[in-house]
Order: sequence, then C-alpha cells, then structure tokens
Amino acid sequence: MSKDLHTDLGLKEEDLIEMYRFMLLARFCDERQWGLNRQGKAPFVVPVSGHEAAQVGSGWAFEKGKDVFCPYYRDLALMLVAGLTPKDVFLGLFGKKDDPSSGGRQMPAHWGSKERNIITGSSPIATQCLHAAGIAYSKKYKKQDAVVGTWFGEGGTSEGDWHGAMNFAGIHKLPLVFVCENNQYAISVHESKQVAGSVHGRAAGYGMPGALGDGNDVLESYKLVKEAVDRARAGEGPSLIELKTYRFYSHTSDDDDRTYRTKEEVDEARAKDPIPRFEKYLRSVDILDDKQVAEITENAKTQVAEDSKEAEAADFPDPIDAAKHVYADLEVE
Amino acid sequence: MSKDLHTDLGLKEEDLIEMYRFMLLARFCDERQWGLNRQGKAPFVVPVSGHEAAQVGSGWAFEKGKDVFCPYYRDLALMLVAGLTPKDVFLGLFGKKDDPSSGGRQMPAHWGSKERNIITGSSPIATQCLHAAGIAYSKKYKKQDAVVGTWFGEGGTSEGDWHGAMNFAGIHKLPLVFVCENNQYAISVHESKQVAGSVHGRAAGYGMPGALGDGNDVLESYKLVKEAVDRARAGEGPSLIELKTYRFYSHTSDDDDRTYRTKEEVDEARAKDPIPRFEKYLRSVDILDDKQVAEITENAKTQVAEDSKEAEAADFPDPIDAAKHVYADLEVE
Amino acid sequence: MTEKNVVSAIHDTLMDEMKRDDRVVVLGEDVGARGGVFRVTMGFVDEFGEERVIDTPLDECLIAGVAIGLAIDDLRPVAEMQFADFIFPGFQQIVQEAARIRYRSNGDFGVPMVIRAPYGGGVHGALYHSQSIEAFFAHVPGLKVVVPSTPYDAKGMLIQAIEDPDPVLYLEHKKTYRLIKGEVPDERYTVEFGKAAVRREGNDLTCISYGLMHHYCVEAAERLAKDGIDAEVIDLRSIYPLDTEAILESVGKTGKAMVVYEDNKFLGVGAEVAAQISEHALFDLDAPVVRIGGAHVPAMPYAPTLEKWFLPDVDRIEQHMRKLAEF
Amino acid sequence: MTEKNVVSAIHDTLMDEMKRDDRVVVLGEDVGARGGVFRVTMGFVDEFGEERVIDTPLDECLIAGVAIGLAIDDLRPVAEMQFADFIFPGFQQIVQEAARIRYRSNGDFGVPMVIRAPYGGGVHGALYHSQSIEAFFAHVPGLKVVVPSTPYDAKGMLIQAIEDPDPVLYLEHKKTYRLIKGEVPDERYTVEFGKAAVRREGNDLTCISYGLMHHYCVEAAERLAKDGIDAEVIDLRSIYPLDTEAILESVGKTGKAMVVYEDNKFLGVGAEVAAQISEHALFDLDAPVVRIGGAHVPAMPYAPTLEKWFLPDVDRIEQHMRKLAEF
Ligand SMILES: Cc1ncc(C[n+]2csc(CCOP(=O)(O)OP(=O)(O)O)c2C)c(N)n1
Ligand SMILES: Cc1ncc(C[n+]2csc(CCOP(=O)(O)OP(=O)(O)O)c2C)c(N)n1
Ligand SMILES: [Mg+2]
Ligand SMILES: [Mg+2]
Repeated sequence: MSKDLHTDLGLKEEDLIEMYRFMLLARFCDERQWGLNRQGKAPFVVPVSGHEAAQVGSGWAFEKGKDVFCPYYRDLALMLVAGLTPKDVFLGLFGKKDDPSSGGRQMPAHWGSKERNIITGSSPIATQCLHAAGIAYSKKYKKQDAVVGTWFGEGGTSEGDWHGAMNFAGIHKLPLVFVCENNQYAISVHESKQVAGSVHGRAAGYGMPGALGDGNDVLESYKLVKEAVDRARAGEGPSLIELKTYRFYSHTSDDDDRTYRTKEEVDEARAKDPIPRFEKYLRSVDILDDKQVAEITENAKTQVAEDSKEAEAADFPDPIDAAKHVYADLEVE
Repeated sequence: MSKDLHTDLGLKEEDLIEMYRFMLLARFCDERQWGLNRQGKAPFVVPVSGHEAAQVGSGWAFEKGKDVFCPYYRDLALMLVAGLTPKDVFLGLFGKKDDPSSGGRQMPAHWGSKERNIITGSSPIATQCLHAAGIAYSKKYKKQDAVVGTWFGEGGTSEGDWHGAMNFAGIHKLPLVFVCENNQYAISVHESKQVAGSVHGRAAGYGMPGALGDGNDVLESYKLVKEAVDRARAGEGPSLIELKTYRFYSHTSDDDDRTYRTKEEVDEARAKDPIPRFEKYLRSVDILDDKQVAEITENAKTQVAEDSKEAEAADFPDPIDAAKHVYADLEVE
Repeated sequence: MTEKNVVSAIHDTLMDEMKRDDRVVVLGEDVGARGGVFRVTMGFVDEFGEERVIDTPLDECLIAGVAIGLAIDDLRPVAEMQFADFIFPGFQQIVQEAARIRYRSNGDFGVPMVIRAPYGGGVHGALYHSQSIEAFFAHVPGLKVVVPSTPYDAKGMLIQAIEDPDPVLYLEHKKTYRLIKGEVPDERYTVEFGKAAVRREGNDLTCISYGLMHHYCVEAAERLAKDGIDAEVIDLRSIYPLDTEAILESVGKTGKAMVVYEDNKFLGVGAEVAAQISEHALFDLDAPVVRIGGAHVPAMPYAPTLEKWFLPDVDRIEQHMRKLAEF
Repeated sequence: MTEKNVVSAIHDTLMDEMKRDDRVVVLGEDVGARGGVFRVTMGFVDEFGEERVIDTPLDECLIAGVAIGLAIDDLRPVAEMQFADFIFPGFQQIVQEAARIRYRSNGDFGVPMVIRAPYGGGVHGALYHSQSIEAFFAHVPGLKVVVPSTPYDAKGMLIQAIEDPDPVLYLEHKKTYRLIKGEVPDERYTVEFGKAAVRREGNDLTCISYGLMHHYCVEAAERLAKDGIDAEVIDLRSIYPLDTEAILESVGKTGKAMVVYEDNKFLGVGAEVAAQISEHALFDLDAPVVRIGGAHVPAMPYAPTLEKWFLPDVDRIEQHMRKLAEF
C-alpha cells in the first residue's frame, strides 16, 4: 500500500470513513430536499452540494462538545459533523415544531443548537463573525480551552462585520478560526466584482496567518484548518483559511444560476466533485472497497429517506406559539 | 548650494514657500483658537498642530479646481491648501452665518465647500471614504480628469465604511487616494488596540499599492501622495498612503490627553515638530533666510489675528434659518 | 395604456428613465447579469452596460455610501437593497449622511438618490425576508419615504423619486409585485409625493393604510358594502410627507378612523396617523381610533401556521371594520 | 443615602456591579485609560484591568456584535456607545441580532447585554452630538429601552438592566449628567421596567415626558401651580415596555394630555403615547392631545441662535400647558 496522506495528519481509518459518510449524508440530504422542492413539499431549499469537502474537512478539525461553531446557511455538511441529524435538517426544511434550530421560526438552513455549541444564525450576512469574536474573547477571558470557528462565503468578507471581527481577533489574538468557503459567486456576483485583492491575502493586513486551500480536497481542507485550530488552542491567535470550491446548484431554490454562469463552467466544476475524489483516495489506500462503498451509500440513503419522512409527518408549531420567546420575562400581544 | 531634495519632486521655490506659509497659517490658527477657547469665546476646538506636514504635503499633490477633497475634522491645514481662508476657519469656529462649511450649523472643523470641491463632512467617522469612492466612480464614468482624495485617522480604518471604500476602489480601479494621518491615537485608544497588523499593510489585501511615510516630513508626504495621485490620474487605480505623525494637543478642547499619554511622550513628539524641520530644510537650500522667515511669520500672524477678529464680529444665523434646507422643495415646521 | 403588474411597471419605468437620462445608474447586489432577485433590472446590463448597472459587493453600507457619492457628483443613482431587511448596514449612511447633507451644508450640497427596497411579508420569508422598515426612515428629517401600491403609482412615483432633489426611500411590497395588476399609461407622468389616494369613498368609517394592507382593506370594505356599510379607504402612498389633510378631511366626514399596517404596531406608522387625528380631529371622532398592526414579535416566522398568526388578513380587517362601524 | 448627580450615580453603580459579579465587563471607545469621554468608567481599568474594561476599535458594529458574543457565552457585557448619535453602524447587530436571537432560536439562546448611550441636546453638540434615538429602538420587538432621568432611577434601572435576561438600551441624557442631583440609597436596589413615575400630582392636565424634558415639564408645572393650575407630571422612565396603565389612569383623571419630547416629533415616542390615548381614553378627553416635539429638522444646529430655536424649553412648555389648561 502506497504511503498515505492522512496518517501524518493524525487521521485514523475510522475518521476517514466517518468523514466520507458525512459527505455522502450531506449530498443525499441535498438531493432529497431538491426532490421535495420539486414536489412542492419544501418551498425553500439552500443547497450544499460541492461544499462537502470544505465543510467536513474544516469541521473535523474542531473538538465537538468543547469548541464552538458559528456557521452560515450553506453549512449543511458542517452541521452534520457538529451533531445535527438529517432528521433535524428536514424538520427545519419543513418548518416543524421540533426543528432544533428555531422550532420552525426561521427559514431552512438557519442553524442553531445550544447543546451542540452551534450558535444561532440569521439571514444578514457575516453577522456571525462578530459573535464568534465575542465568544472567543469570552473563552479567553474565562481561560476555557475552547476554539471558535466561523464560516462564511467570500461574499461575506465584504461586510463591515467581517472587517471588525478580523480586526478584533487580530488585536486580541483570539482563539478563532475564520473559514471562507469561496465558491466564487455571491448569488450571481462573481468574486472579481466582490473581492479586491484576495480573501486569504487580507489576513496579513490584520496581523494573522492566512492560507489558500483546495476546498474540494477534504484532506487539505482538514490540514489547513487543523493547523489553524492548533495555533488557536496554543494561544497563538486567529487565522484565516480560504477554501476554494464551487456550488453545484443554484444559490437557493429561488435562484436560477443559468442567468449568470454557463453550463460548461458548472460541468467543469462538477467534474471536480469532492466526493468521488475522496472515495478514489480511500480506495487507493485500501480503506474502502466496492462492498463497503455500496454499504455506506445504502445506509446513508436509507437514513435520509426515513428521516425526511419522519420530519414530513411531524407537527407544525401551534399558531399561538408565535407569541412566545420575544422576551424571557414579558408577555406580548 | 547642496543638491536639494525638492527639484526631483517637481517642486519650485514658490511652491515650497507657499507650503511653508500654509503650515504656519494652520499652526497660528490653531494657537489662536485655543486662546479663544481659554477666553471662553470658542466652546469647541479641534486642533491640527503636529499634522501640518502630512496635510500640506498630501494636499499639495492634488490639483485645485479639478480634484476633489473628502477630508475629516482634523484637516485644518489641508483645508487652507484647498482654498478655505483663516477667516472661513474662524467663522466656522464661532458658528457664524457666513461659515462656508455649514452656515454655523455644524460644529467647528466640519468642512465643506462645493465651489472648492471640498465635500461636506459629518462627525460619524469614515463615512466620507465611501462618498469619495462614489465620486471617484462618477469621475471615471464621466471620463473626467479628476482624482479624489480622502483623509482619515488610523481610527477611521476600523469602520466598515473604510473597508467598503477600499474594496470598491480596488475592484473598480478608481482614481482615488486614501491618506491616513496616523497619529497613533484615536482620542485615548492607542494604535495597538485599534489596528491589527498595520494600516499600510492592508493595501495589498485590497489589491492596491500601500506605503508608509514620515508624516512629519512635508516633502516625503508630498512625494508619496503625489506618486499615488499620478497613478490615479493615469488610470492605474487607487493607493493607500499612511503618514505617521502626532497630535500635539488633546483630541479636542473636550479632551484631556494627560489621562492617556505621558508628558515625556508628547515632548518627544514635539521635538519632531514638522514646521521648524521644514524651515531648517528651506534654510539649508537657501530658499529662506532670517529676514524672509520673520516676514512670512509676521504676515501669517497678522492675517490670523485680523481674520479671527472679523469672524468674531460677524453675525450669527437668524434663528428662523434653522428651518431652511431640510428639503429643497418642502417647508417644515 | 397597458396592463401591468407592479414589478413590470417598476422594471419598465426604470428602463425608460435610464434611456432618457444617462445620469441615472443602478447599483446593488445581483442587479447585473441576474437582473435583480426580483427581476426589476432584468436585461439592464445588456442594454446599458456594466458601468451603469453596477453589481456591488455584498455591503449595504457601501451601496448607500457610494450612491451618496454618485449623487453628490450629479449622477442620479437608483440603489437597490436586495431585501428591505438588509438595509441596516447602510443605516448610518442613509440616516446620518444622505438625510442630513443638504441641511448640514446649509443647502450647498444635495443628494438626489433613490433607494429601492422590496419589503413586507406574506411570502414565506420568515424573520429576515418579511420586514417592514418605513417607520425607521419616515422618522428621519431629510428623507422622503413612499410606498406605491399600484402599478400606476409605481411608475409615477418612481419617476418622481428619480427627479426628486432629495433622497427618497421607495418601498415595494414583495407580495404586490405579481399580485396587483392595473392599467399603466404609456406616456411619462409623475405622482406627487404627500398626496394620499381615496380609493373608495364612504361615509361610515375611514380606513387608512398603504402597501399590501391597502388592498386587503379595499377587499374588506367591499364585503361590508354588501351589507350597506360604506367604508372610505385611503391609500397613503407617501409616508413622509404625510397627507394629513386628506386624513382629517375623511375623518371629519366619517367620524371613525382605523389604521392598518403590517409593521410592528408599537411606534409604527399607525402611531403617527392616530396621533395626528387625536391632535387635530378629536371632536370629529365618534369612536376611538383603531390601530391594526403586527404583533410585538420580531417579524413573521416561517412555519405557515405561525406566519398566518402574524399577518393581518382580510378577515381580521373585516371584523374590526364591522366592530368600528357598529360602534 | 448620598447625594449624587446622574453621571456619578451611573459610575458608582457600574463599579459596584463589576465588583459583585466578574461576568460583568465593559467595552467601548475610550472606556479604558480615558475612563470614557463622560467619565462613567473613570478608574475602572485600574480596578478591573484591561481584560474587563475593553477599549475597542472605532467600530460600533464591532462593539455591538462582540457584546452579543460575550452575552451568548454568559458574560454580562455593558457596552458604551460614546454618543447615541454614533450607534448606527451597530444598528443591524442590535436590531437584527441582539433583539431577535431569543425569538429566532425558539428560546434556546438569550442575549443579556446592556448598551449605554449618552444622548440628547442642549449641550452645543450640533447635529451629531445631540440626537435622540429612542424611537428607532423602542419600535423593535426584543429590545427594552429605558431612560432614567434621576440619580435614583439611574442606579436602580442600571442594576435592573444588567440583571435583565434580554438586551436593554439604557439611555443617559447628557445634559442631566451634572445638572440633576438627588439622594441615592447606598444599598443595592432595582427599579422595575415598565413603571412610569408620577413626579407631581395634579387634576388639571397630564404632562407626559422623559429624560431632560421631564425636568423642564416639572419646572413649567411649578410655574402654573403658582396660578392654581395643577398639572400631573409623569416621567415615563421606560419607553418599552411602556406604562400605558399609568398614562390612561392619569388622563382619565385630568381629561387633558400633553406629551413632551425633544426627539423629532414625527413618529417619535409622543406619537405612540398619543395613539394609545386615542385608542383607549378617547372619551376621557376634554381637549385634543398636545404633542411638543423637535421640529422636522436633522437635530439641533451648532450656532446658539439655532440651537435655542430647536430645543423645547421651559417657557415653551409652560405656554402650551397654560393653553391646554384653559382649553
Ligand atoms: C446583509 C445581507 N445582504 C444581502 C443578503 C442577500 N444574500 C443572501 S446570500 C447572498 C450571497 C452570499 O454569497 P457568499 O457570501 O459568497 O456565500 P455563498 O452563498 O456563495 O455560499 C446574498 C447577497 C443577505 N442575506 N444579507
Ligand atoms: C462613528 C463614530 N464613532 C465615534 C466617534 C467619536 N470620535 C470622534 S473622533 C474619534 C477618534 C478618531 O481617531 P482617528 O480616526 O485616529 O483620528 P484622529 O482624531 O486621531 O485624527 C472618536 C472615537 C465618532 N465621531 N463617530
Ligand atoms: Mg460565494
Ligand atoms: Mg488618530
């Protein structure tokens, strides 16, 4: 067996298989939600396909139960790594009562779960970056061993919130890792109209390390983010990791990407699909064979199918619940 | 006569004498307004002392009547270069009817004058940077030969407005020069708590040239900004020039700098006073002698004294004028 | 005359204005190739080029601030906020800069800019794609805030906004985009700001609203008419300037007033309307003023059950109308 | 009991709270060595160190967003906006994040943070150091907005704000800082939000206000008293929650109501107060509701002649009181 790439990264066989499984789960959740959207059962869908390696690779670098996740709406695969189940994903998709993120209050893909250290997110872009900075400051203040990660697209770097978070993290050497999932588009706006210079190139200006990696390579994504997490944990401050990837589908089910990018471009990107690529690697190092691949795939598919059915059957919130939780101690009409 | 530094910069003797005169005028305006403040005649004063070289040097690089100035409150010396008179400065200081910036509506040092291409400024920090970006875009759109300059302190770089302006200018290669007057303090907050990394170090991340210069050296300030203005005029896009300097007095007459910096530090900075330093140079290249220095000084002092007296004697706005100019076409009560 | 819906009226008008005057430029997120997420600038980039149809970075502070600069340099920017809910990073530039530049410069500078913002609920947009923002901005001197609710007004008020020497926030209710159709004259015309429209005459009560709610109010009024109750229905169209005269005249006639708005009730536009009635028409009133507004919760949630709970609908409006009529 | 002015009451209370609970941290511009531009955190950095007294970069978006993060991680941040006029870069973080986090997470997360903001005019601060901001934020569900006007309330309401599980905007009128003195108990106590204070009882009319204007109203009422006219003067103290009960009870007694505020009149707090009276107390009224607010201009200008024109003063309030009493 040829010298592998993962041992030096401290990744064991079980890790790799789990990572692979999460990537498949995410992909199948995505395909399922599009199917439900076509059937008119899911009015709004935010796709993840194409980002699985960047998300699973970066997410795997953090310690569950200890570290903190400040994700954005694209992060379905990351959320599975962080502890949400496909069923949770579908409960959110349908806006059901038991949706752990918001009890059906927010649009799908607005993640949150206190017990899983997933900080509730909103729609306004990049606001989570400052929450991450505040939480990281608090962890440092309390001398807690915890690293905070925040994820965003390259479009998110344009907002003042991102600038402020980078600046504050740099000044206070916070245990914070900025992960940019650069898929080259903010809805229809190409990176060239979004980012002067480059995302990773901005790190130096804030006095922190920056790196650019192949977001379609789950191992490289893991490697770069793990190094950043280790630095953060060692008290060496924040880092900015830019992972280049691509979004296979439209921005959301409300979008039509044919208005701004060519089929050729999309096909070319799909040819770099991170999942087959990782599978190929796992086969090359004899971690997976046909039988195992078939088995993992089958199980993932069934779980997604069952979870989405259960979620679909679940209850909607009671109308009157809409008045709850505006304040902890005030009733409102 | 020893080989001089200014000829290569394209500066003639008259230029240098004018620059020197403006620096003196600014300094004397400042000393005068502090005097008036102590006498209780000027409730609010924004000092410039220490910044004269950075402002006159950078301002001199622009073409009056053609280029556009987006300054901030510290820019008294820059405004004299741009065409405001000491009398205008004092009309603003007293809040008089004929104050060209605002007719006595704004606090002192909130500059503006359409005929002089000085864009009206406000108190909220860094907002002018985006106006500068918009104006620069408009000039490019109209194919007008005009360069826009915007000035701000290092504290101003923390706001999202600055980030957005840098990004937009970089993306569209705008004819815009960002001039940072870095005096190391934002009121009491030291640069080390304000700026992660460095100001000029941020330029690269936005795909534009950045430079750091000695803001107490009027010729170096001119040189760096002139190069940036030339690039902008040639269609080569924006630049960020950081000029290190120091503020001799408190932030404003409402501040007390003894709470956050030592007398030693201030004395050390005053020892690097840009005015005697420039005077020394002008003597060394035989452009000025005792007689001329005395004469220029004398004239500047008298002008400031007379202008401030006239301004003091001028009328306040009529109370009822306060209702004017809310809208161009609506009366308000 | 051509029949159009609200969104096509806006699209066509903006296109015509850009053809007329090359000082008019549009900027915003996805206004280029994408033609805007609601298709308002569909085809613009092909027609006018990327320089005049500016796809901006994802930063509303930038959009507002750059638009101010363009306007100061005598262009006529029409900035798009992709959703009204996302205007807030630009709040300072709009409220502290655009609104105050004429005043603070003693009339030396002006900011002839338009900010278009799709707003409002009933579109399954949940907390962050359903908000109403008019109250924040109508409170700010120096701004004009208008809310056309018909294709006819959409055209006339957009042209008025572009011609206006001062900053105008032009609000478009997302649900009216395709729902509301009407005849639109082919020639160019303007609709003056500060003039409400009495869409339905009646003597029994006055119902004041704007945007989507206005259409619901008309529907509710038609139901009452079947039972011989005649409600006068006023579409404010312009929040600032507000047509106090039209409100008082109608209330003077009917003696009963209700205000309907989907924004949060507390300190929403209905508060100002009710306050002005209580100041200037108190003795005309035969019944307390009725305010129907959104509950004091942060905009409508996503789940259909919850969204329905939040948004005033025709039934709820009808019930209140009947109660008020019977008072 | 110790006599203090408003600013020292705030300073001492905040210092005590930080000594009591090391989850309380302060952040803002110049809160460290400078002790705040109004000296509220004077001496704090020596007492608690730079980690707990955070001099932030010049970015209110950062201040608000970081404070939210601190609160989510169970600290008790007290953020200072150097001037209320400069809060707007943080508008989105406050309105879209802090205010909605509990709601959007279905109660899973909370944001126990306090934002202190010195506001108001009459201090030669011109357009950008004189503004009132309460109307913007009181309109937003999820936020509480309070305006103590006495040293006693400043202490009790600051402690209440720090203990509050939800975000509180705590507004301090700059002119009251040193102008208003009063006895402050040395022991710890809280003042409940949503309870107005009737500072002066009277039967002839009800005068509702808050902040600096409240003190002017009391002064005007004392002048009327000399002529046997008894005005009841209410200090709202809390804008949201608003003490509707106290307002209605008083108006029910006097039959005449006026609201005085220095913020721009249109859609200011007085609009909501007048609206609630017109909804719930119409038939108690013997006279139209009177609103005295700032003119529709962008905050007060700098020149003394212009500033005086803008700000309601005791004389103007007195005149309106007399007119209303005589109605
Ligand atoms: C403040 C704000 N402005 C605009 C939007 C609308 N919007 C939602 S996603 C998006 C594009 C984000 O692109 P990027 O950050 O690159 O992430 P990606 O979707 O590509 O993963 C935009 C403009 C928003 N949600 N918030
Ligand atoms: C948005 C905003 N926040 C806060 C302030 C208060 N303030 C006025 S000047 C200043 C410091 C600015 O420092 P810097 O940008 O370095 O310029 P300098 O005064 O040092 O020349 C601050 C915090 C303001 N004017 N605007
Ligand atoms: Mg992207
Ligand atoms: Mg500085």
